[in-house]
Amino acid sequence: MPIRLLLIDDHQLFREGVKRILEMEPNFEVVAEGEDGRDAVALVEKYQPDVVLMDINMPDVNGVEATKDLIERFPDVKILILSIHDDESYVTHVLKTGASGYLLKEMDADALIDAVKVVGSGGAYIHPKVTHNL
Amino acid sequence: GDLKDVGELIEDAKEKQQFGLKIIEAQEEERKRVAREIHDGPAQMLANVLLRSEIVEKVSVDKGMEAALSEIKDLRKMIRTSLAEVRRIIYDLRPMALDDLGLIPTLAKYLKHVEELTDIDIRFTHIGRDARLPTHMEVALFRLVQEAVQNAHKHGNPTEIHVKVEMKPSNIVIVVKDDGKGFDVSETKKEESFGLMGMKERIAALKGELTIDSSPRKGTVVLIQAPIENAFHRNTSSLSKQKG
Amino acid sequence: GDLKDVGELIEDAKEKQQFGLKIIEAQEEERKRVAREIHDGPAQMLANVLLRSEIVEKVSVDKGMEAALSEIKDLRKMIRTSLAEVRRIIYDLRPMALDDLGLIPTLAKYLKHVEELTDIDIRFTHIGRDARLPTHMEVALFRLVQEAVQNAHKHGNPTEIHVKVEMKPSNIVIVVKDDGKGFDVSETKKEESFGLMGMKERIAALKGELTIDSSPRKGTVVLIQAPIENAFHRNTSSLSKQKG
Ligand SMILES: Nc1ncnc2c1ncn2[C@@H]1O[C@H](COP(=O)(O)OP(=O)(O)OP(=O)(O)O)[C@@H](O)[C@H]1O
Ligand SMILES: Nc1ncnc2c1ncn2[C@@H]1O[C@H](COP(=O)(O)OP(=O)(O)OP(=O)(O)O)[C@@H](O)[C@H]1O
Ligand SMILES: [K+]
Ligand SMILES: [Mg+2]
Ligand SMILES: [Mg+2]
Ligand SMILES: [Mg+2]
Repeated sequence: MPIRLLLIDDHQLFREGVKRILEMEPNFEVVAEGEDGRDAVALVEKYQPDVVLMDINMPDVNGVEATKDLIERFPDVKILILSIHDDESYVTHVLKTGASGYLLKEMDADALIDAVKVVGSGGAYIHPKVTHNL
Repeated sequence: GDLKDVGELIEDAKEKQQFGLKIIEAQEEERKRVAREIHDGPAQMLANVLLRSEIVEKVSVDKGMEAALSEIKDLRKMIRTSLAEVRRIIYDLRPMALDDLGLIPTLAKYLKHVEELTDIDIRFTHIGRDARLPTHMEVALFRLVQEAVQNAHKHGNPTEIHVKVEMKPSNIVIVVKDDGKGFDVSETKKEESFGLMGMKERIAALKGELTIDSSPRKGTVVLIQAPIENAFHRNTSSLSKQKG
Repeated sequence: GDLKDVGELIEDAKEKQQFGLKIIEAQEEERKRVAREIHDGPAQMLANVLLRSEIVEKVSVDKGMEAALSEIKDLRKMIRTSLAEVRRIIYDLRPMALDDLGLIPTLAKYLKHVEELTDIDIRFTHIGRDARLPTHMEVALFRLVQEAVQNAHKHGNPTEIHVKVEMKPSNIVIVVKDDGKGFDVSETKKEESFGLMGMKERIAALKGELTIDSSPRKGTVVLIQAPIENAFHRNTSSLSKQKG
């Protein structure tokens, strides 16, 4: 069974890069992409992905709000945050809302793949660079 | 109005003019600083990275892929450094956490940051709700606390600063207390107190109240109060509520 | 003063109060916009470049050198794009040419840029010296022209704008003339004309004069005059003079 993934980020180029890396993995399948928190809710409903890779800062509904809403409505979906911000305030806040992982966008490819696997199998993943900020 | 009123009005108008001009100047200064920071940091770095990436191609032809990949590793290090710098520039302009997370997490981070940079012990107490407020209010309250803390640090030489935020349903109360030198509030010259004037402008816009209680050798207490409009309910927890 | 004066004074004081607040707000807006631009532009781009460089490595292992080289080409394109964006952000903040080259070349470049972005023909005439002026003066004059040109573009729908700068030894005269709709200057509501108010503040700080001559269907002429202080001699053409 492949891990089914949903990408939510307002930057198309970034989604493209992430997608290319994820699709090089035999076991990953990107089922859909969206560019806003609102898309996230609609797309989870439609595709029932295993893991949502979620940006924070997006124009309309941001990733924090979308995460809260998704957790409330779809308790089984796992959310992995992908963000530029390395502040601990972001990490703690976002994990409190129910996300399973926090990854900085400056990650390397192996970290991305690891994080998806860990979160996909029910674990928690925090970017090594921010864990020692906590 | 009698003569005194007119005199006061002229004084007031002059002050405001000075104030307006001072902010315009401060804004130009800030633009210049940011432009220069970006120019000297990220822009230079990117130009460098671009140059080096040309070499990567050459290296891969001359010395093979191994060598080229090791060049790329170096490039990655440079890019990470610029990213850190870019983050700092963004943060100094306006903490994006203010928009993404709200007032309380942003203040917590800011105060921790000041504590790390100075010798001051900073205590942060948050009582009551952690609700989102209208954006203009979150920004104004953040700037008010920032100015009060900066003043304590710059002028008071305190060992401790205590910031207390109490968010009630209909109003918010913030106290910034330092155990520093203190000062005679009535003796501050208006023409030179643009920080305090800015605070007053901001609190007036919030229809709130600002009280500064200080005297020499007694430390300073800045009390900020502002109403939260009843009509406003922006609850962080529910997307559907925002839509509806 | 008689009743009318008092009324005017009160009006004036109110206006200034509004103005201070409005600039604070404008400054916060700008900070937010710039922070977001940097976040959405350069910061994302840098993260992107990092990601792409990872792909280079993967591709070179999976598909060989040819494919890796083509990835590197893409990478370089991305870096070039981010660099262009970073430069634009810097330019929007404050044309660094203002500090590096002075008012005249900066205006020339700015006006060319506006001409490219709009349908308006822009003529730029420079008469007299091209001397360096004190920084605060160069900045203020640049902003004055910028606001006048933006107003012409935003409100006037002109086919032509003519900017004329005459730099004499003891003063500078700038005319910004458009053949657009024009407007009734006496009818502009003070509370809503922060652009014009900002212009007045800036010209007052320069101890200069600002005249706006406009009427509906007649186009608009903005006349800016400012003294150049005698004591100041900063000549662009001679480095030694600047040092000496
Ligand atoms: N917490 C404090 N402890 C001691 N003195 C203070 C404190 N806050 C303000 N002051 C005094 O009040 C004066 C006015 O403060 P204000 O913030 O208006 O100006 P500033 O801090 O000197 O300059 P700016 O804020 O424009 O950078 C200060 O110069 C200082 O003397
Ligand atoms: N060149 C012009 N042609 C036509 N109308 C103009 C011109 N310049 C100014 N105006 C009129 O004067 C008004 C006030 O101008 P002002 O620059 O103060 O405000 P604004 O341009 O509307 O807003 P802001 O400058 O704050 O973005 C404008 O709204 C417009 O109606
Ligand atoms: K982000
Ligand atoms: Mg985003
Ligand atoms: Mg101050
Ligand atoms: Mg205008």
